[in-house]
Amino acid sequence: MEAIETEITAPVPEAPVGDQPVAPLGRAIVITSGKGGVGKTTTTANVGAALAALGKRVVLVDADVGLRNLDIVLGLEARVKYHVLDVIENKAELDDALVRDKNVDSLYLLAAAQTREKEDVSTEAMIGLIEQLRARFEFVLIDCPAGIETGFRNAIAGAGHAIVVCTPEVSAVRDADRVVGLLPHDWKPELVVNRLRPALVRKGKMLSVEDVDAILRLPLLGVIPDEPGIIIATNKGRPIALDEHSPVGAAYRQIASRLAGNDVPPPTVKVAEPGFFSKFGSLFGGR
Amino acid sequence: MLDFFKSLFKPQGSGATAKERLRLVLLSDHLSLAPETIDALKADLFDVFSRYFEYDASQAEVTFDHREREVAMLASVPILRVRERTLPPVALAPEPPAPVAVAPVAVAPVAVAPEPPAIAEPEPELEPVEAEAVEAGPAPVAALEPEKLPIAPAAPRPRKRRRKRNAAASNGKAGVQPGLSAGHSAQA
Amino acid sequence: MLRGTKSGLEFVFAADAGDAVLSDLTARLSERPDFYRGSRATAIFQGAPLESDAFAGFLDTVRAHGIDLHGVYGAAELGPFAERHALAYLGEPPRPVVTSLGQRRPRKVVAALTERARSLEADFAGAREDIARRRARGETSVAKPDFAKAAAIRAGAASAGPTVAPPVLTVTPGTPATLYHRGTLRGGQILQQIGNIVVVGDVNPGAELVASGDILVFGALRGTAHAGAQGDTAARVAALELAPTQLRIATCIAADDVKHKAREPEVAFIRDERIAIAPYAKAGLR
Amino acid sequence: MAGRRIVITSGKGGVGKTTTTANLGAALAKRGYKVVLVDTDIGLRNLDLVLGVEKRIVFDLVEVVEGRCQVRQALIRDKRFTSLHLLPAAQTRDKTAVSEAQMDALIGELAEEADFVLIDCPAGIEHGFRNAVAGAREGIVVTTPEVSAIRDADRVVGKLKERGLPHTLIVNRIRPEMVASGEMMTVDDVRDVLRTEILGIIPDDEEVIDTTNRGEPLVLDPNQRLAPIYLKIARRLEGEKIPLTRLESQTFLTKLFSIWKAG
Repeated sequence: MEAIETEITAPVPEAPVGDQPVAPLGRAIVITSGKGGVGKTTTTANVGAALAALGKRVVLVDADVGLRNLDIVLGLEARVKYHVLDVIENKAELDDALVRDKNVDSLYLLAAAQTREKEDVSTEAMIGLIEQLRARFEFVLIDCPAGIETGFRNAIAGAGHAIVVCTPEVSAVRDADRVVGLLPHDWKPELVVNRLRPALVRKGKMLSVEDVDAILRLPLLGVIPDEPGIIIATNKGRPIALDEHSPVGAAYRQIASRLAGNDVPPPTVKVAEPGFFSKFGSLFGGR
Repeated sequence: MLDFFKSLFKPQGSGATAKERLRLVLLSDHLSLAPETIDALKADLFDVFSRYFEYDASQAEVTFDHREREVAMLASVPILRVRERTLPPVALAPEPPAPVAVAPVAVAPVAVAPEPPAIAEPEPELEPVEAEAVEAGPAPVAALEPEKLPIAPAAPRPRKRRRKRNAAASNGKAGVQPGLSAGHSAQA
Repeated sequence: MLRGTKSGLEFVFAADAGDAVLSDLTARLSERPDFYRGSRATAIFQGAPLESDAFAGFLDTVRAHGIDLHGVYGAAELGPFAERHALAYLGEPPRPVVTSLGQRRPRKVVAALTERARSLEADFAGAREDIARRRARGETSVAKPDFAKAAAIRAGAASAGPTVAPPVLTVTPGTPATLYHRGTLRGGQILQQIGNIVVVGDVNPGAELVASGDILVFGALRGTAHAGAQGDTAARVAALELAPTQLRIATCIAADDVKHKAREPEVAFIRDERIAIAPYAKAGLR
Repeated sequence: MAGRRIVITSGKGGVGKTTTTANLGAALAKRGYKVVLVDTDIGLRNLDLVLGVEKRIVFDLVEVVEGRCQVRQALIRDKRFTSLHLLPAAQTRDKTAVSEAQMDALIGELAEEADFVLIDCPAGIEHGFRNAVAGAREGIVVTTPEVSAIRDADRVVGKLKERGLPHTLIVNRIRPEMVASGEMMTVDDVRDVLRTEILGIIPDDEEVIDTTNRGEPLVLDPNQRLAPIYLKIARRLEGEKIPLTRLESQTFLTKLFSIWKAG
């Protein structure tokens, strides 16, 4: 066996004991999109890391049963001992399943089960789990699976607020629109436009933020530029939000502070020229 | 020659780290041991650790490492305090130590199906892994012949140990006062 | 000219039609070999019948396509011509029902559908035929709104706390009321109503409005609208920005291919068996 | 002889499944085969958009399965490739509207009169995935050289193996310059990790976004950089042995050149 390193670190947080004033319940936010591969998991990991860097106690819940990825984006894949289903099926305590981030102290991960099916999780169990987490963390970010099936419904069941991630691309906007239609009516979902490439927008080859907003009509929470740095960060398993001089990191930190309640100026979009919209007439009206 | 020449020029970018991490993650996914069994193995290891010393569970890591010809399992466990007297060893005998003895079990629809696991393909690099992996593993687990290895343990392990762990855990893990940063050492 | 109507396909031969018309029609049929299989058709001669044997050849190709050409409309002396070709002589051609729009005919009344749209018309003839046949059997072309299921969803939704919005929003049947909906209709949502539908907000692509009466969208109609879903050809669809993925009134279907980025509200209605789109202000359709 | 029934799947969404299905289908049609594309992503319909036929949909897959119309009335023929047909998904229904048995029967019926039936599979491994795979007899797994995409692709390869379906791999959106600088995994890395034979390598190209927005498969436009690549993949699918063009070697030389220039 490898030599056991000796290292003194702060232990896992304990549930607040009865007599302490019960902290206000944390906010449960689901990060969703409909279409896969638009950056939901990356956004969950980075907004979570940025919030934790502001000193908030944050837990990230990976609801993508069978397609677990949040652990690899955070670089914690080796530390996952128990997963969501273990906790739900009482095979493990919540404390044992919570994995603490290796870069930021107050950031924890609750990983998804890799060899189970989404239908194994019941909606009530998911709601119960999220309530338990809201009692112990200020922010509970739920990484929602792609599609609109059981996995999607379970992911949004426990949440009270939604962030819709969308890339400026026709089918992504349509799927996002479909998902917003399925969210409970009283929610006010916020939009994050991911992987914007201003050069392409100027050339009229990519939809502008205005084009996306014309269809989705959601309050804009943030705009993330498309940088190769993201691929490198995922390869290394280190959230780019922790990288001071990366423009993408700055965009995520801006979103986090906006969520934490400090009023940050609305996202400025560098592209001023006429969007793709006007050139091609109504977006879906045909050529 | 080109490969050697090429490797000179390709610096160790994040691509290589990504491949490495992926190989390990997929390995633990693929190893004919079902992840539940690996997790159970990890949990047992941490139980054994906790009988000898208190450790910081959230920082503890168990990984698999590809050596040239075999796979090694590495545990890196930050110790908080060594116990004065070790807790009585848990009588292992009554528990069926290895799932091998269990009758043929209806295979759970786990990624690795009854047909020979992915590793069985004639991949030279991985072939020996199958045979020696378990022996080389540090844990004194009974030798598990690959074919007889059921995909998932039949019954969840009896919860008996859990209580001892909690007992050990409760005094080991002091509640984190808000604002306590990681650097600051919390002497239990 | 080939036309699809409630009663089936109609081959219309204008007075001055020569043999060229026959070869054109044969070509149109061969483009979609088995699309019209199993549909009934009639021939209408507005002028003198075509005596040439080319007509016999045309009849063969029609039968080859599995189209049952059962009768001929035309002037009196068509009788012997019909027998020679073993067709039933059905008398005077049916007078197309044209609702008069009153004197103030708007100059550019109709944004004429382009050639591609017209070809769509022929494409959908088979579909119209199918709808007509099903209506004859008493089924409605649109699945009757499943009120029980919608009520169950709404009941279920109320009890289970924050859950997904019911995909189908419907109103109690019976009185042909108008369903009023405020807010944007997202992709995948569908409004079905016996009566009219008024939406204040956009209808995004992928959303569907189906009404037995009129449809009015106080916003951009980008999704699919089907007015007069139970055969009411007087139904109309109007919107501030009419750019539907697809427009249906009664059994007529049209896709808006016309690149007219109209800066004004428009209305779509049926004029001689076809969907016409006109600026709302000038259409005089109040 | 009934046509080949191939599911195009990936596990992770957004890796280029639908674009690959559309362009591979167009390439096969261009080579004279009768091709039917089936969009099984019920509720999240996109294949019609990529082909630019979203306006001509009268009936959809669910209505065919429910017997409310015949298959031929729901099939939309592409105006540019007369032998390319699309069976669109339903937009206002969900994935439970169709069962695996119904899907298998439907794909079987389509395969009677077509050389290739390409099934565009939804993301994820839930009900939608099981439906799409139920109708298939072969699989093509699309992935990008990115960590979570490969991990999901690995899960899907496992599921295809469970069902005994022969499968190959398409690595999409390779960025040669990032591979050269070691910041992105090479194609060989991906093949080693997934241990699956490679059917094709598609470099990243910003034109793709433009063609999807305009609804014109890029195989249509000869001076599109990716057009010959899709045609080559189509020929490999037909069984021709064509060596994979090594992207890195080409960039390795440019790298050598850049060092010499910079040095």
